[in-house]
Amino acid sequence: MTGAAVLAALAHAAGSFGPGLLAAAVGTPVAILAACAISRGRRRSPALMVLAPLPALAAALLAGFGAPFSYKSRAFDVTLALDAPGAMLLGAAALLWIGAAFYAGADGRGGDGDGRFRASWLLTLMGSLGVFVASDLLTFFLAFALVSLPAYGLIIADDNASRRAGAVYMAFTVAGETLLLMGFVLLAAGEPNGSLQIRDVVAALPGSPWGGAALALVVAGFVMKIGLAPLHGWMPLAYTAAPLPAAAVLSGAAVKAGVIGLIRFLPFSHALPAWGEGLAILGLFSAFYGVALGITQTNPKTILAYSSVSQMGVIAAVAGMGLASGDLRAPLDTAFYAAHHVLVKGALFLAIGACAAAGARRHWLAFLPAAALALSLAGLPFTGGALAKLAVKGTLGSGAIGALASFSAAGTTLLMLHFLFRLARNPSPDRGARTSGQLLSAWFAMALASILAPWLLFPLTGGHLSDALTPAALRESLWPMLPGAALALPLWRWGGRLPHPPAGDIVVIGEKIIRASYGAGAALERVEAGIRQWPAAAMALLGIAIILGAAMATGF
Amino acid sequence: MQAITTALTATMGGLLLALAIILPVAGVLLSFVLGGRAAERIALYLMPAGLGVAAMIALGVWRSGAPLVYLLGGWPPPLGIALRADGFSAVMLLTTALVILCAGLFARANFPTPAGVNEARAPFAFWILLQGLWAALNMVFLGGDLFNLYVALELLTFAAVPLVCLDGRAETLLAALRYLVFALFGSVLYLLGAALLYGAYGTLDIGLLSSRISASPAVWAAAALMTTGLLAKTALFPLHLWLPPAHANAPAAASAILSALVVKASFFITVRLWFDVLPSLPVETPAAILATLGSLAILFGSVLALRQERLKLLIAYSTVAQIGYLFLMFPLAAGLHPWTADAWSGGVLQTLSHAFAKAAMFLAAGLVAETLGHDRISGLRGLGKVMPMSVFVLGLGGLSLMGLPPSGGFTAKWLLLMASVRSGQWPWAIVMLAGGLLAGGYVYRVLAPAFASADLSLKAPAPRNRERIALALALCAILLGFAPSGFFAFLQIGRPALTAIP
Amino acid sequence: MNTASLAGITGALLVGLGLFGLVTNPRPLRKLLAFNLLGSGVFLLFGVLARRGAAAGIAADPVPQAMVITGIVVAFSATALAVALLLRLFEETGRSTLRADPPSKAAGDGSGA
Amino acid sequence: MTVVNALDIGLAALVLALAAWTVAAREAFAAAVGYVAYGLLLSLVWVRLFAVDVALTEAAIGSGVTGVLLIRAAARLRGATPALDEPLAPPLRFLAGVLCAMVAGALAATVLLMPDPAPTLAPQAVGNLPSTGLGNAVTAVLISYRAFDTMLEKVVLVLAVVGVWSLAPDACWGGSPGAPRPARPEAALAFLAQVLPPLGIVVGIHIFWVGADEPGGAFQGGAILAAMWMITMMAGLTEAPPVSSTRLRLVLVSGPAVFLAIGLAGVVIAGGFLAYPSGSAKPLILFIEAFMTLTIAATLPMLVAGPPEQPPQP
Amino acid sequence: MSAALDLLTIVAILAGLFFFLAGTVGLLRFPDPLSRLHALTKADNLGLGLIVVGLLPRAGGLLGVLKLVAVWFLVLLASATVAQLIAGAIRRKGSST
Repeated sequence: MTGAAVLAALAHAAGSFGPGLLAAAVGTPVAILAACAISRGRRRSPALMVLAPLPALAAALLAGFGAPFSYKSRAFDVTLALDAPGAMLLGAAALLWIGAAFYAGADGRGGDGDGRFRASWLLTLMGSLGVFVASDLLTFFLAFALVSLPAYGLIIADDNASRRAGAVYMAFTVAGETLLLMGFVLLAAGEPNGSLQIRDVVAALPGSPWGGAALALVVAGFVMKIGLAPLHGWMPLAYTAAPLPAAAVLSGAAVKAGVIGLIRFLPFSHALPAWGEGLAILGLFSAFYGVALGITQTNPKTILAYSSVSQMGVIAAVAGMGLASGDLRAPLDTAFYAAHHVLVKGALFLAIGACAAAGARRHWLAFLPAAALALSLAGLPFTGGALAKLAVKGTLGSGAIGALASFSAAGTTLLMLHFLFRLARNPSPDRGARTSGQLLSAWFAMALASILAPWLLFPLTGGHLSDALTPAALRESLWPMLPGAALALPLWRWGGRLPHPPAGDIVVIGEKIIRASYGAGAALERVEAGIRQWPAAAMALLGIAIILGAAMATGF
Repeated sequence: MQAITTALTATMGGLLLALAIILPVAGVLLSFVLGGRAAERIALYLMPAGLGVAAMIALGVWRSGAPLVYLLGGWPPPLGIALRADGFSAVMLLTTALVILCAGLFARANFPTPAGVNEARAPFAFWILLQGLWAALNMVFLGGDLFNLYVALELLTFAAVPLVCLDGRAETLLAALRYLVFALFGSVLYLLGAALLYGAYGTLDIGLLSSRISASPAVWAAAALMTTGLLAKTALFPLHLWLPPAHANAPAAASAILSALVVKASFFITVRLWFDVLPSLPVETPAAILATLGSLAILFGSVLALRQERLKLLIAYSTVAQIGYLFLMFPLAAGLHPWTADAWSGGVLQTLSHAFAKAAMFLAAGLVAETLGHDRISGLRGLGKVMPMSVFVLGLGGLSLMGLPPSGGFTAKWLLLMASVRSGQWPWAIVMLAGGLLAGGYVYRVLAPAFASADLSLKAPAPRNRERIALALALCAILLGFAPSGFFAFLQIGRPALTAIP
Repeated sequence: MNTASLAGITGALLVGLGLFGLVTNPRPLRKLLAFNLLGSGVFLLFGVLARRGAAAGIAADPVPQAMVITGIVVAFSATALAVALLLRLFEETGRSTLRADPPSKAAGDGSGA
Repeated sequence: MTVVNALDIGLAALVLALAAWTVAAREAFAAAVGYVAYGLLLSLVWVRLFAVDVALTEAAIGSGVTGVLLIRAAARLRGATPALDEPLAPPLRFLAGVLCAMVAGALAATVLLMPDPAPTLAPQAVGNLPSTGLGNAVTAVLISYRAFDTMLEKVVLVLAVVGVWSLAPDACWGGSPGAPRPARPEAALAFLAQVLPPLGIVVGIHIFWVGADEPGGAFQGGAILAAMWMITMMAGLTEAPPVSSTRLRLVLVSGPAVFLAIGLAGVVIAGGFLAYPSGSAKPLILFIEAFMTLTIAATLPMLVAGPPEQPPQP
Repeated sequence: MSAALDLLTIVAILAGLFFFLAGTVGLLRFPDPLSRLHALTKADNLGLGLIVVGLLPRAGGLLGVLKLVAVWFLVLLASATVAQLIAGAIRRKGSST
């Protein structure tokens, strides 16, 4: 009874405060950025960066546990709305941003003298929160650009590796934006009434003359964002290069822009088996590919990056299977799985710093929660990961794809054990990591949140917590882990003999192609130099006049 | 005939149109006589006044919902000359006034009359030419008579060319000479076309011509010649030989105006020609030819921008590319279809946002060159630390050039892409997208080293106040991305309306 | 063939000759001469059209005549500006050419302001 | 009739031959001289087209003053190194020829195919003459119907002067342009420069004055006055004034300035910019033309003289 | 009377044309610049004078006559000056080589 009363009160609060909170959620980061233009604001910036996601967290709680609400700006054509999947991801992302900002402050970043990091952080944050609440095409695209482009400033530092990572990241990002732009244009053009609401354009998608092209472009754009193999090349490079708090928010929160994109733009109300299964197969390929490449790496950050490639594959498979069967529950399930990944992956990146910072004697204090979280990703019973696997089980179905998806947990287990092994052995490569209470407490807080939050959120997906605790469920989540654990031993022993492809693997090929295209550029330059000679240009002038005249006279 | 003559009567507030031209002309004459410091003061006093006049014209157009018309000397066309301001004219006037004002404020530091002399060469010439340029631009945007537009174009050329070579270096003199001769080539072709139109129809008034025009050899030849002449002045590929050296070597304030406004003037007349004089003819093929040239411009301009080693040359080649986008509007906005209003708005918005973005970028690049003593891109490492605001301006401008939100460039691209999809003209969409990618490349080339943290030696302290001027222009380009729907309705004023949009 | 048609053909040929000179002659001064030739051809065509418009007791339409007068003055000013530029360029470099040097890549210094 | 026709054809052939010579001549100097002869013949063509106003302008400005400008430039450029200017390769020349021929052919065809009867504004221009008080329709177009064009074209002249002056070396600012004269003044030229100007000034003013009703006007009269000034400068009898001279600048802008002022006054007294009150139109127009004549007479020589070349005299 | 005047016109103009022709032939055929100049100025001035004389009866009034004479006078003045200048230039050039 009291639960119902609380819910009613929350729904009421959502109706009255929600819209304002949405605007505040998106506006706060930019307001803080403006405040940092003056020196007093700059001095407080680490604290302000921690506070920036709070309105978003509040909005997420209201919408998640209350009722959906929306906000429409009168001055600009901006509409924001928050529903359950959005709220789930928004809340998780906001939590991670808070924790990571706390960590970054402990790490001495984003302070008075670090304007680049601060501005990039706040803009990325704004986009990262914005994608979950944007409800029209243009706002979504704006938020998507914000979560993607300024992140460049979080990745780069002063070494060649990070510059390369930044360049590759930008290339992928701009290409993805381009695909997405064209996809959105097709979506908008296919909507007969001129509405730009995502809901309307997606509803019109199946009947649109450009539906297929639109879907393909949009999916391609989001797939680039979530880094599915073979479009994953930027991910290992960027996460390896970025400082830990940045890598945490990029891998945890920013990438989910692609996930929310899939959730929002796939027309789940229409079963599209070919599209859905295609996406699912791509996802599963990525799930195993990420593991295969991840176990060859030694840098914990790189391993986590490949784990993201793998995990995003599972998410894509879930979304794809949902689309294949026209499953309207798929968005929420996908969101839940993704929300779990937000917290865990973010926390694991922080763990790298925390372990390095903790002295050898108290190493276990930092390491044990990390181990729990890592195995949670593989679906260890009693962890949030198990809940996540449970949530998406129905959507994945029991066919070949479902089986393969379950089996991917074996790969995840192997990869995570490999990660823990390197984490235990390797001192952090992150120079900035220092012993500090604030740093450790940031890590503990994040770890705690990652473990607890899924249990709070799971009921929202319509599942019962007790379902996760039945022996059958426990067994089902445990068995795929066993082969993974079994494989970990030989990997431990003989892993050194594996080939060591460079981080980002096939991106090397892409870079070669780009370098080869410089030749084409030089050729164009020579042609242009010829055209710029007077006689050529003057004759071109006459030629254009003649062609234009002839075209008009013959009336083609 | 009778009906048309009555339609061409002056409207209320029409005198403002004349005033928009009279102000800078009077400024030129006064400055010429008083010279020296007075020229600067006159220019800087007139610019806000001119901005006010432009704003009042825009308000007038907005209030009446129809073009403003003024008959000079009270003589109605065809015998007399009419000035006319529609939505497009009004926004161009406003943009011109804003950019010129900013460029003027910016240039105060570059062109002061030194203490101790009555007058110095460069400031004297600069402030007079600046006002001449302004007068010519206003004439172009208001002119309703093709011969009057010819005079305006010549005035524009005469004001623009000496600005390029104010510093008197051989390099700039050569650039100016090439610019002048090619522009003259263009204007003589334009004049030839105008002569043919007069011979065939006995008038050069745009409004009268549009109702009289029919398919005839004279019209074909005239359209071809006038368009080509205007393309030469717009520097549409492959007629851009004069642009990169001229725009890259002029003083920063002049570069800003040349790239932002001067090339738009001849483009504006091209638009007038095809959308106001010739729309009753079948124009698909010529429009496709123009757009093809535009596509080539995007390709070549962007790739060449990618390969430049100097910042100002990179920005100048980016202008070559961005001019290409403008011409994609022709096949998309031709005729009366459900998508033409979008395409028109997109084309106009592209014109405006490029004007602001490019002016801002040239000003910022000028400051960088002044502060560092050079503008080699390879020497920009660490710029973000010493001149964060300039880098920010370059970034905002780049955002608009790439067509990323939030910016006028994005909205323009969105509208043009929508139009190309809905009209089934796919190639232009692909060109626009590819152009955006390439633009991303050359913007990255500038910004990436700027973000690096290296120590730069400065020749002069970074001038914050002047950086703010550039920032204001860049913010205008961004703000255009938030243009409300009423703004697009405003752009349609004076355009034939599609009554029933299916 | 009447005078107007003859003058029309003459004007068209003058335009052709002027264009040819403008396109092919490498010397800037010769380009200017060709430009003036081209211009006078255009003006002549204007005059032909004026002559064809003889009416109301006058032998040629006055409006194009006025335009030509304006045009001649403008063309003269253009020539004067171009000649001044050319002479200054000659003083600076000792050569008179319009050849497109590649937009100097090395000369990055002092390009500001 | 056939004799006249034959003469026309001969004239056209001569004009074209001179034009071809101008394009083809090897020496720039010779080409410039050819251009002057060409311009004079062309003004005969204009007479044949019954456009005497244009013929006068073409002879005075198109051929005369432009000719002086070009010949002077050619003389100065004689020392230019021709090494870099290799002529166009023959195939390209041929291509250019074909393109130019296509344009010329299309133009000729277009002009010959123009509609008959030709549209004309002559009746309107003549019909409105009484309200301007003028007799010469061309002057009426220039100063009344299309006054705006004419005023702005004067501004073009001012800008051209600014442009030319802006090419001065900094040290010479405020000084005088190099006078367009040869190194050694010639006695014969000095004699001409003493005899001719009194006559020329009378003729120039006459042409300006009759321009209201007969062929002539500010452009043509001003050009003749300009020629007189140029001759005296060439002969070394007068110096070009320094560019800092306020009097010179006042003269240079007086035409457009008076035009603009009277145009603005028209807003109050005649209900529109550049409108003249009926009744007093003719005196106002003559007033404007007088200043325009003065401006042209000063502007053309200053444009020919080029930028200041001597440092200002203390 | 009028027939006589017409005859005078025809004869004078024809004679004038002859001198022009002679001058032109001289310009084209004479070997050196000075003699070319000589042929041109002498013959052309005389030719123009004859043409002016031929046109006098048709001038239609004293003002017309005066204008024609003024034209001849101006041309004489100009060609005399120009011939001087050219000859001077030729001499300087000749002496310098």
